[in-house]
Amino acid sequence: MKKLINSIDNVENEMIQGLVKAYPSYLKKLDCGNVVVRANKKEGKVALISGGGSGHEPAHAGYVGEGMLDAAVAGAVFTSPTPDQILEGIKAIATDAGVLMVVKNYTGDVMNFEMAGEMAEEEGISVKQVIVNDDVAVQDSLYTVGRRGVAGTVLVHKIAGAMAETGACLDDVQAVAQKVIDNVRTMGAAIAPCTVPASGKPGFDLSEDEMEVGIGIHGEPGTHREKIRPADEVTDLLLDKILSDIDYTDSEVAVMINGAGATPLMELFIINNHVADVLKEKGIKVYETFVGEYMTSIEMQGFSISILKLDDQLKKLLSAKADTPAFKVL
Amino acid sequence: MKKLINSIDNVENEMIQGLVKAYPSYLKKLDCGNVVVRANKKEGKVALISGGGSGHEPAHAGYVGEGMLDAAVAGAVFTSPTPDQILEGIKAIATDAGVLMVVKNYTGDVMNFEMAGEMAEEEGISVKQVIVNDDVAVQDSLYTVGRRGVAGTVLVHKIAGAMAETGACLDDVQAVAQKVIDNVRTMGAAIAPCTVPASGKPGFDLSEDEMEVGIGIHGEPGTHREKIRPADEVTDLLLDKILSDIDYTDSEVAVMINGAGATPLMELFIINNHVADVLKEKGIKVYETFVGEYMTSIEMQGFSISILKLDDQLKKLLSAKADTPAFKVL
Amino acid sequence: MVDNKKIIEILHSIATVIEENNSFLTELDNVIGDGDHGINMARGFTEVEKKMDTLADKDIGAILKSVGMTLVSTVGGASGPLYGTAFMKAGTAIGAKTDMTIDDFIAGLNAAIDGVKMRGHSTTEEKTMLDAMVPALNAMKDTISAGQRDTSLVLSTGVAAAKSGVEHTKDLIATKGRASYLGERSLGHQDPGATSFTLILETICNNL
Amino acid sequence: MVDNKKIIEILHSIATVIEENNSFLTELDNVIGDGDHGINMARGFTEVEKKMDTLADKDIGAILKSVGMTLVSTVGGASGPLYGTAFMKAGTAIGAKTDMTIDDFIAGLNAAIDGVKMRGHSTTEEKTMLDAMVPALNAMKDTISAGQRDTSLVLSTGVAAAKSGVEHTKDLIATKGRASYLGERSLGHQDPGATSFTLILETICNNL
Ligand SMILES: Nc1ncnc2c1ncn2[C@@H]1O[C@H](COP(=O)(O)OP(=O)(O)O)[C@@H](O)[C@H]1O
Ligand SMILES: Nc1ncnc2c1ncn2[C@@H]1O[C@H](COP(=O)(O)OP(=O)(O)O)[C@@H](O)[C@H]1O
Ligand SMILES: [Mg+2]
Ligand SMILES: [Mg+2]
Ligand SMILES: [Mg+2]
Ligand SMILES: [Mg+2]
Repeated sequence: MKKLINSIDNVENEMIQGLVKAYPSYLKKLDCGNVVVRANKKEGKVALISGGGSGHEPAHAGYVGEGMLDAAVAGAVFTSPTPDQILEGIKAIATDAGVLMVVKNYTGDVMNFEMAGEMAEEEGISVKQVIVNDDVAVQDSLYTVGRRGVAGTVLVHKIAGAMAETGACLDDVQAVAQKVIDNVRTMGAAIAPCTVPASGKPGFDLSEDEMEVGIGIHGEPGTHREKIRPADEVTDLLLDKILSDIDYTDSEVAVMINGAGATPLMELFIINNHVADVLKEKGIKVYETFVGEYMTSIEMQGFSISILKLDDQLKKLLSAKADTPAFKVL
Repeated sequence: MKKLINSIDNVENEMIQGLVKAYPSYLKKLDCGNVVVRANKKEGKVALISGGGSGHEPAHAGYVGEGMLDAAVAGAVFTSPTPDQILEGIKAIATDAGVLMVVKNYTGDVMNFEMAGEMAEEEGISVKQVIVNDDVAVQDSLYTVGRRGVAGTVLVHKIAGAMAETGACLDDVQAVAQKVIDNVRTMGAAIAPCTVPASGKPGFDLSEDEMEVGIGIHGEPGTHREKIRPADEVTDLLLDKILSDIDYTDSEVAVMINGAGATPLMELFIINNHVADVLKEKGIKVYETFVGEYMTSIEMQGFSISILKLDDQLKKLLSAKADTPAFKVL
Repeated sequence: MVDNKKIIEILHSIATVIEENNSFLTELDNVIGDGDHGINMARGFTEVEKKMDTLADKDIGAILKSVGMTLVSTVGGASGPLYGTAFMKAGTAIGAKTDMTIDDFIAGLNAAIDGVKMRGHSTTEEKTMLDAMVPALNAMKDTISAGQRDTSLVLSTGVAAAKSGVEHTKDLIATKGRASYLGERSLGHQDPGATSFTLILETICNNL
Repeated sequence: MVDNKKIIEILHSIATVIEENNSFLTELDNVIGDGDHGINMARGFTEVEKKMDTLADKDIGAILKSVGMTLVSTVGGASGPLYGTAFMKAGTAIGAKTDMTIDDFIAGLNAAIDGVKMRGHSTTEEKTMLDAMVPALNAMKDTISAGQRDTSLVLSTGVAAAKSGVEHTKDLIATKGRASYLGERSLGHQDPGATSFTLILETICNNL
């Protein structure tokens, strides 16, 4: 394991401190652990909290700020934060308008946020949640835990955050967050694994000519493994699955080409070149594109494509002002 | 070589097209090659052009937009663009106020931009240039080509771009660009190399426990090679060199922690955690910090630290509005 | 069966065993999960170790509840709330006793299982820790019904059943937890959580 | 010495040799530069090849100027403007002839060297292509001064001198180009540009 870190035990802590020190006008860290809140609490609006394991930077703490989140809770690398941490975050940001928890659909995250939500409700804070499950690589069925929450989560933050900023009530913010979830689908692929510092070993092995299709953001296996192919063909593989999951015909969409951490922007742009062509050919109109690192997997080499189907409300909220360290809309 | 690309010959071309397709409201590509200009030409101000070899994304095309560049010219990977390409860019953006070329100090870049400038002057366009040379890893002396231009170039774009946007004349824009150059110093280190697609082989070799200190953004060797150390110690190595090159005592600074392409944000934040502490201890006040990928080296694993000494003018221009795909200030 | 002093001793042993099996459990989780189960459990039990001195004089219920709370607030992931809830529910079931019988133990495990099912919305045959816990509980109940009340012997039938439960998880397609994303690709691999539970039960058995 | 048909033939051979030495030159540049010299030169001469048909009837000066312009607009990097300027200046010096003598060749190389020095703000002993070009020119002039005018023979003394020039670059600390960033670490390695010039001169010599 070759990493620019100090000690394995302090990775999460030093990272969060380094982030807050970089953006003190945006962010503040609570004393109780790796909980990041806005430097200036905004009253009179629904407060948004999200979080999950560390290792997905800039998610989620990079999205704390005007027009997006009010708090982000960072667990150990790839491990959901604990209920007491989440509860501290909720208490720090709670307003009379209530708190919305944006949770990625992993058993651990769901259970820990659920416990925190129960504890907050006991303290008289009204808390609602949405569960993001945009990863079409895994099957959604009544008999499984359903799809994973991946990069689409960032679009939920953006749009629900913008809605909250308008002063909308908790039910309405929850509803629009759920609308994003219902309309966004994502799939990824990886050509090289990442290494959780505490484990010291790559999360999976791929030989020099292999890729994992449908990879999860923690390196979880996807739909299958096959020989690596030209970027356009890999892109087609993912797009096919995404576009056949919801009917995008004639719709306007937002596109996110997300880098897994070690994939150069050069490759992400090459991928977008093909995504843009395919969507155009299919008559799907791209309203907005985001290319970059939004929901990473430490230093995994790979990418994901997210496509969000938009209506007028979502378009307006997507284009609303956002001012956070990692996501800005002027 | 494991990369998400299609054909080696089309890397630069597909990348630039993918970029322009992602941000059509910001960018337009000229027909004559990989030259990117603002979607809407801005008249009545000094026009800024920069460029260089590809492989440094989002530099430079990602910085084309309001408050920064008017054009960016992309050569082959790690190879300066040619004079005719640069000339097309100059002609596309030239206004009566003239054109400033922001050139990184590499023999190739300097000569190609120089030739383009001469050609543009012959066509009656007034052109000036600045040469960015912020890399303290290499010696600056009368008998060498001097220091390399690296991540500090982005701060030159930002500040000179903001100055141009105020309507300042060519001499004044050139002067403030030069002021940034005189006051910014950078140094980097790498723990793993990158591979130029056309070469197919890593640009250098490092054993599992080695790092290259003072690495160039094309993988050029730095000051020396040694055993990898904890992040804080690597950071100290670089900071020592930077801080002893200009007198930063009691000054306010901007800090840029730049990822080389494959270094996870997690590690960049850990590095900033220490940079912030050291500067604080030395009484140097951080006015603004930028952590992310600004001037990459394809998928190199490493980072650089840039420190720009500010005065009131530079502070104001640094904080001025910028709206480009890769750099936004609200 | 055991008093509160012994409980503390057993918890120390569990912490040691978890630490020793950190890589093993992580390795198992690498295959069908995200490669952190050992790390998570070790992080939790290291914290439990640190709190142990302050618990020495407490009753068994209080000790177990405190262990549960520590696990909830330090483990994270799926196993944190699950093991945390399990220990807390067991503590509540056993109550303010300083000495417990094999029946108390059975009642505690029963409550722990209910807690895991409730928190995890899960049941057996889903390739989770329940596939070791439930067979272990049933085997011990059967042993007791058959008239055996020697704690070591009862426990050892539980351990044996947990171990076959772990083996059985190899034949199951996961439908809960992270391994469920794998679908059929989860076949052939044993569940990390079922494995860690079995290690814990075995440690209890060995320390009686 | 050679007519414009022969020049075209020689340029084809140069293009082939450059392509054959693409990896070799790139490898040399990897050590003390950025690992693209062979790639750059090959990209340029591939374009030159493409334009060759349209040049067949032109005079030697026009052919060389066109090659120079093609190199300037396709090679990029440091070698693009330098080799481009070199060919353009040589073309200007030789002028609108369809046949050239050894004196024309010497005049052309002389102008090329001046062009490189002007464009590169460089001179000999800086570990660049000039450290092969200048010794080659001097050796050929000496041979001619000594009364030899057989073109093959004159050229071969130039090639020999260029080759020792390349060897000599190993003893030089680079002060121009990318290798200069290395300071003393550039010692012991031969300069890619000096090497590519020598390959070109050798190809001309072999094709006479
Ligand atoms: N819904 C559930 N019910 C019961 N046990 C579960 C459930 N989900 C996961 N588990 C158990 O948790 C274990 C994984 O724990 P761990 O790796 O620590 O957490 P995570 O999956 O969040 O990384 C699985 O091996 C399984 O035994
Ligand atoms: N100022 C200069 N004068 C003469 N030759 C130079 C100069 N700078 C560089 N060169 C030559 O250019 C060669 C490098 O060319 P190349 O690798 O194609 O360009 P780059 O250095 O831009 O990548 C060097 O080996 C050297 O011979
Ligand atoms: Mg986990
Ligand atoms: Mg080059
Ligand atoms: Mg796990
Ligand atoms: Mg080179």
